[in-house]
Amino acid sequence: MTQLTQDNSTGFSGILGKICLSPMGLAGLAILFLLPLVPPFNQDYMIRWLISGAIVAAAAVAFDFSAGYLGIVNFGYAAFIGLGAYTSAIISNKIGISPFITIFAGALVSAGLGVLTGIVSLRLRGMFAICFTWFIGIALMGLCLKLDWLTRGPLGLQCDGFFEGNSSLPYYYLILAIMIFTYLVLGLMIRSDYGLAFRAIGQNMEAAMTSGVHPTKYRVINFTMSCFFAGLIGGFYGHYYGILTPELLHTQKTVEVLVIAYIGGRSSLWGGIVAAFPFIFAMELLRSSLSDLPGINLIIYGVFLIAIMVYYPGGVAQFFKNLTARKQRSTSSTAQKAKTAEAGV
Amino acid sequence: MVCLKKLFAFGVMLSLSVTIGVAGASAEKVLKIGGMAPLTGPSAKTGQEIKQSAEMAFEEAGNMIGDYKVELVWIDSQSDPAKATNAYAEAVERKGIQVGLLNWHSSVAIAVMDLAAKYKIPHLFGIGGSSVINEKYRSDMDKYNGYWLKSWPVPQKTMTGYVEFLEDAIASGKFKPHSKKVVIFAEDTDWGRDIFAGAKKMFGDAGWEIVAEDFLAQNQTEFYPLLTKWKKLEPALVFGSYGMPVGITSLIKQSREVGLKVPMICDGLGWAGEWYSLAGSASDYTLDMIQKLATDKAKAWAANYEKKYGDKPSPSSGGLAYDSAKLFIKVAKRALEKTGKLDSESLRQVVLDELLTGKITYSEDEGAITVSRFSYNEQSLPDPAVGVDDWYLPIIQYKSGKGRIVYPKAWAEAEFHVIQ
Amino acid sequence: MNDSSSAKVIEWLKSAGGITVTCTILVAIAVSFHKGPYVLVNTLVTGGMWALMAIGVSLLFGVMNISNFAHGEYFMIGSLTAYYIMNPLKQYLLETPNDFLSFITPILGIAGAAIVGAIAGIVTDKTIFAQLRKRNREGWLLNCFLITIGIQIILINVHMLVFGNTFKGVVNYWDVPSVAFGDVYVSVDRVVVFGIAMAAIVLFWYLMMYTSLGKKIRAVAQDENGARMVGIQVNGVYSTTFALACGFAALAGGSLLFMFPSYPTVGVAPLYNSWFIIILVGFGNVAGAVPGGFMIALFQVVTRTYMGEGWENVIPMFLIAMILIFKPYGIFATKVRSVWEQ
Amino acid sequence: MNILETKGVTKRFGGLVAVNDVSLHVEAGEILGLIGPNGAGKTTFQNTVAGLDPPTSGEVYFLGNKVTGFSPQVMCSLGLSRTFQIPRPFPKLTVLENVLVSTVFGNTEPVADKVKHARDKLDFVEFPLGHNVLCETLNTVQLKRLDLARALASSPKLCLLDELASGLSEVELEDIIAIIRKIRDTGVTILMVEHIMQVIMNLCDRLAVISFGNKIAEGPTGEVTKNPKVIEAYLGVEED
Repeated sequence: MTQLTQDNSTGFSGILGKICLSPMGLAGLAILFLLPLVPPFNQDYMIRWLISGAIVAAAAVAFDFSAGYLGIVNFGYAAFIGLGAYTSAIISNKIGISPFITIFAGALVSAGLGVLTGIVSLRLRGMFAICFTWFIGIALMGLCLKLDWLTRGPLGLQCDGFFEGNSSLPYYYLILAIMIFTYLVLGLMIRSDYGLAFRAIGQNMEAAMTSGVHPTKYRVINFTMSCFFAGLIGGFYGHYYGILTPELLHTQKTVEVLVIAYIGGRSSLWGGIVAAFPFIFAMELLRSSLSDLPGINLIIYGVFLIAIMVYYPGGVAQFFKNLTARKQRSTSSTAQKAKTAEAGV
Repeated sequence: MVCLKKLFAFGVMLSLSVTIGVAGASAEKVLKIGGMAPLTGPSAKTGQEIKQSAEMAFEEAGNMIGDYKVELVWIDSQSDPAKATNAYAEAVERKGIQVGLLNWHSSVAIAVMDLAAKYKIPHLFGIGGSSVINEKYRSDMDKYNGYWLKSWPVPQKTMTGYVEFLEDAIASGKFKPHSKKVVIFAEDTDWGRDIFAGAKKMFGDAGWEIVAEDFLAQNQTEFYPLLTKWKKLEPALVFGSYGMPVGITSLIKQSREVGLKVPMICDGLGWAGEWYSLAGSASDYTLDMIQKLATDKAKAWAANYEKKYGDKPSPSSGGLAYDSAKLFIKVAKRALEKTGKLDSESLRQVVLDELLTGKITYSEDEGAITVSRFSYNEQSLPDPAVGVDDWYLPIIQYKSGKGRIVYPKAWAEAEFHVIQ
Repeated sequence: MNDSSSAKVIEWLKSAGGITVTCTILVAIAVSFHKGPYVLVNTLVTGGMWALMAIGVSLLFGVMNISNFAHGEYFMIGSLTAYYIMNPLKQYLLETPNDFLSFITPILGIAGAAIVGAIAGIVTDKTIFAQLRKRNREGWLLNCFLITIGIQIILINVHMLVFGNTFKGVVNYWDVPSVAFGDVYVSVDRVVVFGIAMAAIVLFWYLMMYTSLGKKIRAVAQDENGARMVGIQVNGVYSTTFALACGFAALAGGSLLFMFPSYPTVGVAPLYNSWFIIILVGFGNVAGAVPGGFMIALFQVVTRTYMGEGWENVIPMFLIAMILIFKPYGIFATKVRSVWEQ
Repeated sequence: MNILETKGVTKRFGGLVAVNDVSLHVEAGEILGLIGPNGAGKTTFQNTVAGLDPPTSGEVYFLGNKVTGFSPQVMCSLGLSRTFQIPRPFPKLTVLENVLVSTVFGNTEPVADKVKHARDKLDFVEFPLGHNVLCETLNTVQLKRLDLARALASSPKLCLLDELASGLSEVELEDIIAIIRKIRDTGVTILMVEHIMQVIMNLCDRLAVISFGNKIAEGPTGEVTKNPKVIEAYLGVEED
C-alpha cells in the first residue's frame, strides 16, 4: 500500500516506484549488472561468489515474503528449494528437456507442496507453524535420502547445466534475472491489496478476520508464491552446481537464508538483496584468509548474528530507513541549514 | 551520510584486500598446491587428519621439490559441493594454485572435477572412493583424463577379499557357521551405498542368505532396537561398513551389551584413530579390512604423528594422505627432471605419460605405508590398480585394540579366532 | 476410587492427551507381544533422557519465551565436562586400581557436567539475554530464536577450535556385565542413567511445586510484571531458570557420555528429539515433556523395528504433523492461549 | 424488521457457561444497548454473533438468514462489523492502511476510490492525527476512534460496539456520543455494550440486560432501568 501513501512522488522516481524500485535500488541493480565486467570482479571466482550472493539474495526475498509479512517463518524453506532442485533435475535427466523448462516444473511442484503446507498448517500459529514447516523439511530430507532409486540418495544426483562452455558469466546473469523477477513479482504483490492482507493477517489474525480478510485464502496464496520461487531458485542451484545432495534440504541451509533475510531487515524484501552480496563476500574472504583456523569465520558469523539481533534487530533495512528519515529531516529544514549540514558531512 | 561514507570505505577496503590478494606473487620459484579437505562441517575430523598428514609428508621433504618451494594452500570443502566449488575457484584464481591434491567427499569430487578440467589443474589422489566418480570420469575420458585421480579404488574391487577369507576359514574348519545367514549393514552415505551393493552381490554369489539389510544414519548412537532385531534373526555373521567412529563403536559396544555373539565384520572400524578408546574390549574379535600400516616405516610414521599432534592417526585417511603426498612429490620431481619446471602443464604431462602408464609407481620398498604399491593403468583409471601386489587391503582381526592380519595367508600375523 | 475422581479420570481419558497416552501404551504392549519385550525396555531407557532434555527446552520456553535452538550445545558442554573429569580418573585407575574411586568416577563426571552446564546457562543469560531484555522486547520470540542459532554456531566451532574434532568418549562407566530383563539384556550404565533421569525429574517436580524458588519461577512464567510487583527479583529468576534448563541438558550430556562421545556437533540429535517432544506435547508444558519423551522414544523404536533404520525421523515427523493438524497446540494443550501464538 | 435475531444462544468454555440461552433481537435502525455487570458474558455474546467464537448451541439470524457459526470474515462481508473493547489494530500499519484493510476486504462491492473512502471514514470519526502515523504510536483514545473508523469502512448494516466510551474524559464522551448518533443517522444499526450510564441514557432506544450469562430483561431504556431485577443484578442482593 506504499504507493498510496507515496502518491506525491512524481516523475522518474514515481515511475520506478510503480515497479517497486527506487533510484538508489536501480543504481544498485546497475552496479550488480556491471560488476562482473569490472576488475577485480571479472575473475571467475568472484563471479561465483556473486552467483552465491544472488542465490541467497533471491532466496531471502522469497523467504521474507512469508516470514516478514505473514509472520510465518518457513523453517523448512531449504526443503522447498531442494524439492524444486530435485524435481527439475530428475525431469531433465529422465526426459531430457531443457533445464530452462524444467526449473519451472520444479517451481510448480514446490508451489504445490506450498499449497498443501499452507492449507494444513492453517490452524497453527507462531512457533507451532514454524515447527510444522520444519518437520516437513526434515521429513522431505529423510525421504530424499531414503528414496534413492529416484534421488540417488547420498550418492548425489548429477544434473545438466543451462549453458555450454566454462564461463560462469551467463549463469550470473540468469540468476540475477531470476532474483529481479522474484523481487518484482513479490514486490508488486506486496504493493497490491494482497500485501495489505498479508500484513494484516501477520500482525493480528483476529482483527484481520473481523475486517473481512479471508485468512485461509491469503495464507495459502502467500505460501504458494514463496515456495514457487524457492523451487525456481532450487532449480537454478541444481543446474548450476551440477550436483544435488540431500544436504541441500538441511535445516542448516534454511538458517543461512534466514540469517541473510533478517540481517537485511524483516518485511522489506530488498533488505535481503542488500545484505546478501557483502555478506557472502565477507564470509568467503574470512574463510579464505583465516584458513589456518578453520571455523573461526563461523564463530565471527555467530557473534555478528547475536550482536545484530541484540543491538540492531531492524537490520540493513532499518539502517536505510533511518538514513532517509534523516535526509528528509535535513531537507525539510531551511535551505541554509541544509547547505551547512551537507558541508558538514 | 556519515554511515554511507563508512559503508563506502568498507567497500573500498574489501576490494583493496581482494586486489592485494591477487597481486601477491613473488619472484621465487614456488609450486602452489591446493590441498582439499573438509576442514569444517561433519567430517572435519577426517579433514584435519588429511591436512596434518599431508603437511608431515611435505615437511619431511623440507617443503622443497628440487629448487621449487612448496606452498600448500588448504581449501576447505566444507563437506558441501556448492561451497567447495566456490572455494576451489577462488583458490585457483586468487591464490594461484597450480595443482590440486586430495579430497574426501565424493559429492565434492563430482562438482570439483569440472572445475579442475576447466582450469586445467590436475587434481590428484582424491581419497573419496565411490563409484560415482568413476562413472563421471568414464563418461568423458577426454575431458577429465589427467585432471582427476583417486587414491582409493571403488570398494567393490577390494571387497572380494572378505568372501575369499570366509570361504578359506570355513574350509579350514576354523569357522563353523550354524547357518549361512548374514546381516548386512552400511552407513547411509555414497560410500556405504556403494559397498552395500557390492556386499549384497558378493554374499549372494557365495550362497549366503541375507536376512537383514540396514542403512545407518551418520552419527547414530542408539542401536538397541536394531541389534535386538538382528539377534532374533540368529545370523551366523554380521557384515557391514560404517566409517563413522561414533556409530561403529556404539554398534559394537551395544552388540556385546545385548548379547549378540556372532563374528562381526566391521569394515571401517579402524578408520578413526581413537576407535579403541570408544569401543574398548567389546571390539575384540571383530574383523576389518584396512590399510596395513605394518612396516617399520609405517609404525614410525604413526608414532611421529601421535607425538606431533597428540592423537592416533588413522591409516585410511591420514596414512593414505601421507602416501598420496609422497607419491605426488615423486611425480613432481620427475616432472622437474623432465621439463625443468613445475607447473600445471608439466605435472599433467608427467601424470599422463608416466604415472598413468605405470612407469611411475610408489611401493612399500620406497616407503609406502598403507598399501603394497600405488600404480595406475588404462583399465584401472581413475582408480589405482588393485591386487595383492598393488593396492590391496588385508583383513585384520582386533584383540585388545591391536589389529593383526589374518588374511591373505602370505601376510598373516595371527590365526583367525571365532568369538566365543 | 470414588465417583468424582473416576469421572475425572474418564474425562481425561477422553481428552486428546488421554487418548494419545492410552494409544501409546496400547501400541507399546502390542508391539512388545509381537516383537518381544525389548521394545518396551528400549523405550523406557531412552525415553527418560529425552524427557530430561525436553524439560529444559520446555522450561526456557514456558518461563522466558525463549525457544532454544542451542540446547543441544549445552548437552555437548555436559558431555565435554564429563569426559575431562572421567578420562584422567580412568587413566589413573588403570595404573592404580581402586574400587571405590572407580565406582565414584562416573558420578563425579555427571555431577560436574550438570554444574558446569548450569554455570554456562547463567553466563549465557547474563551476557546475552539480559542485554536483550534491557534493550528491546519487540519481536522477542524470533530475535531470541536467531540468537540461539548464533550461540549454537559459536559453541560448535569453539569446541572444534579448542578441543579439536576428535571423539572424546569413554567405553563404559562401570565395567560389569549387562542386566537381564527376561531375555533382554541392558547394560548397567543404561539402567543407572535411567535412574538418574527419573531422580532428576522427581527432584525438579519437587523443586517446582514445593519450594519458594519453584513458586517464584512459576509466578514469573505466568506474569512477569505481577511477579515484579510482589517483589520477586525477576532477573535472578531468569538466570536460575536458564541455569536449571542448561543444567538438565548438561546432565543428560554427562550421563550419556558412554553413548554419545563428545564432539562438536554431538548436540544435534538430542536437540531435534527434544524439539519433537515439546511440539508434540505443547510448548511450555513442562510436565508433559515426561510422557512426551517416552512417546517419541516409542515412535522411534517402533519405526526402526518395522521400517528399518533411517525412517525414524520421517515417520514420527509425519505423525506429529498429523497430530498437530487436529491439536494445533500439542496434545496436552489447554484452552489458555498465550504469547507463543502471536 | 429484525436485522439480527438470536435464538437460545449458549456458549460454554469447558465447564463454564459464559452465555446461557440468550434470545434477543435488534431492529433495523435502532441502537440497542447490551448491559450487565462485569463478566456477565456481553463480550462473549458479541463474539458468538460476530463469528469469533461460534455458539455451543442456539441460532443466529442476520438479515433473516441463518448465520450460526459463520466465520468473522463472512459476517463482515455480509454487513456486520464490530469494534473491540481493547482495540486491536495492526501495529506496523499506518492509520490509513488500517482502515484500508477493512475498506478493501470488508466491502462486497469493490470501492472505487479506496483511499478516499478510508479517509472519509477517518474524518467521519474525527480522527485527530495525520493519517500516515504508525498505529503502534497511538494512545488508547486514538485507537478507539481508529477502530471505529475501521469498523465503519466495511460499510456495515449492523455495527457491534464494545465499550467504546470506557476510559474517555467528559469532553471526549460528548464527542463520541455525537459520532455514534451520526453513525445511526447514516442508517447503520448499532448493538452496543456499554457501562457508562450517560452514554446509554443518551443513545439507546432499547436495552437488553445480561447477568451471569442469562438475559434478565429487554425493553425500552426507560422501562429496563427501573426493572428491580436489573437493579438487583447491578447492586447485588444482600442475603445475610
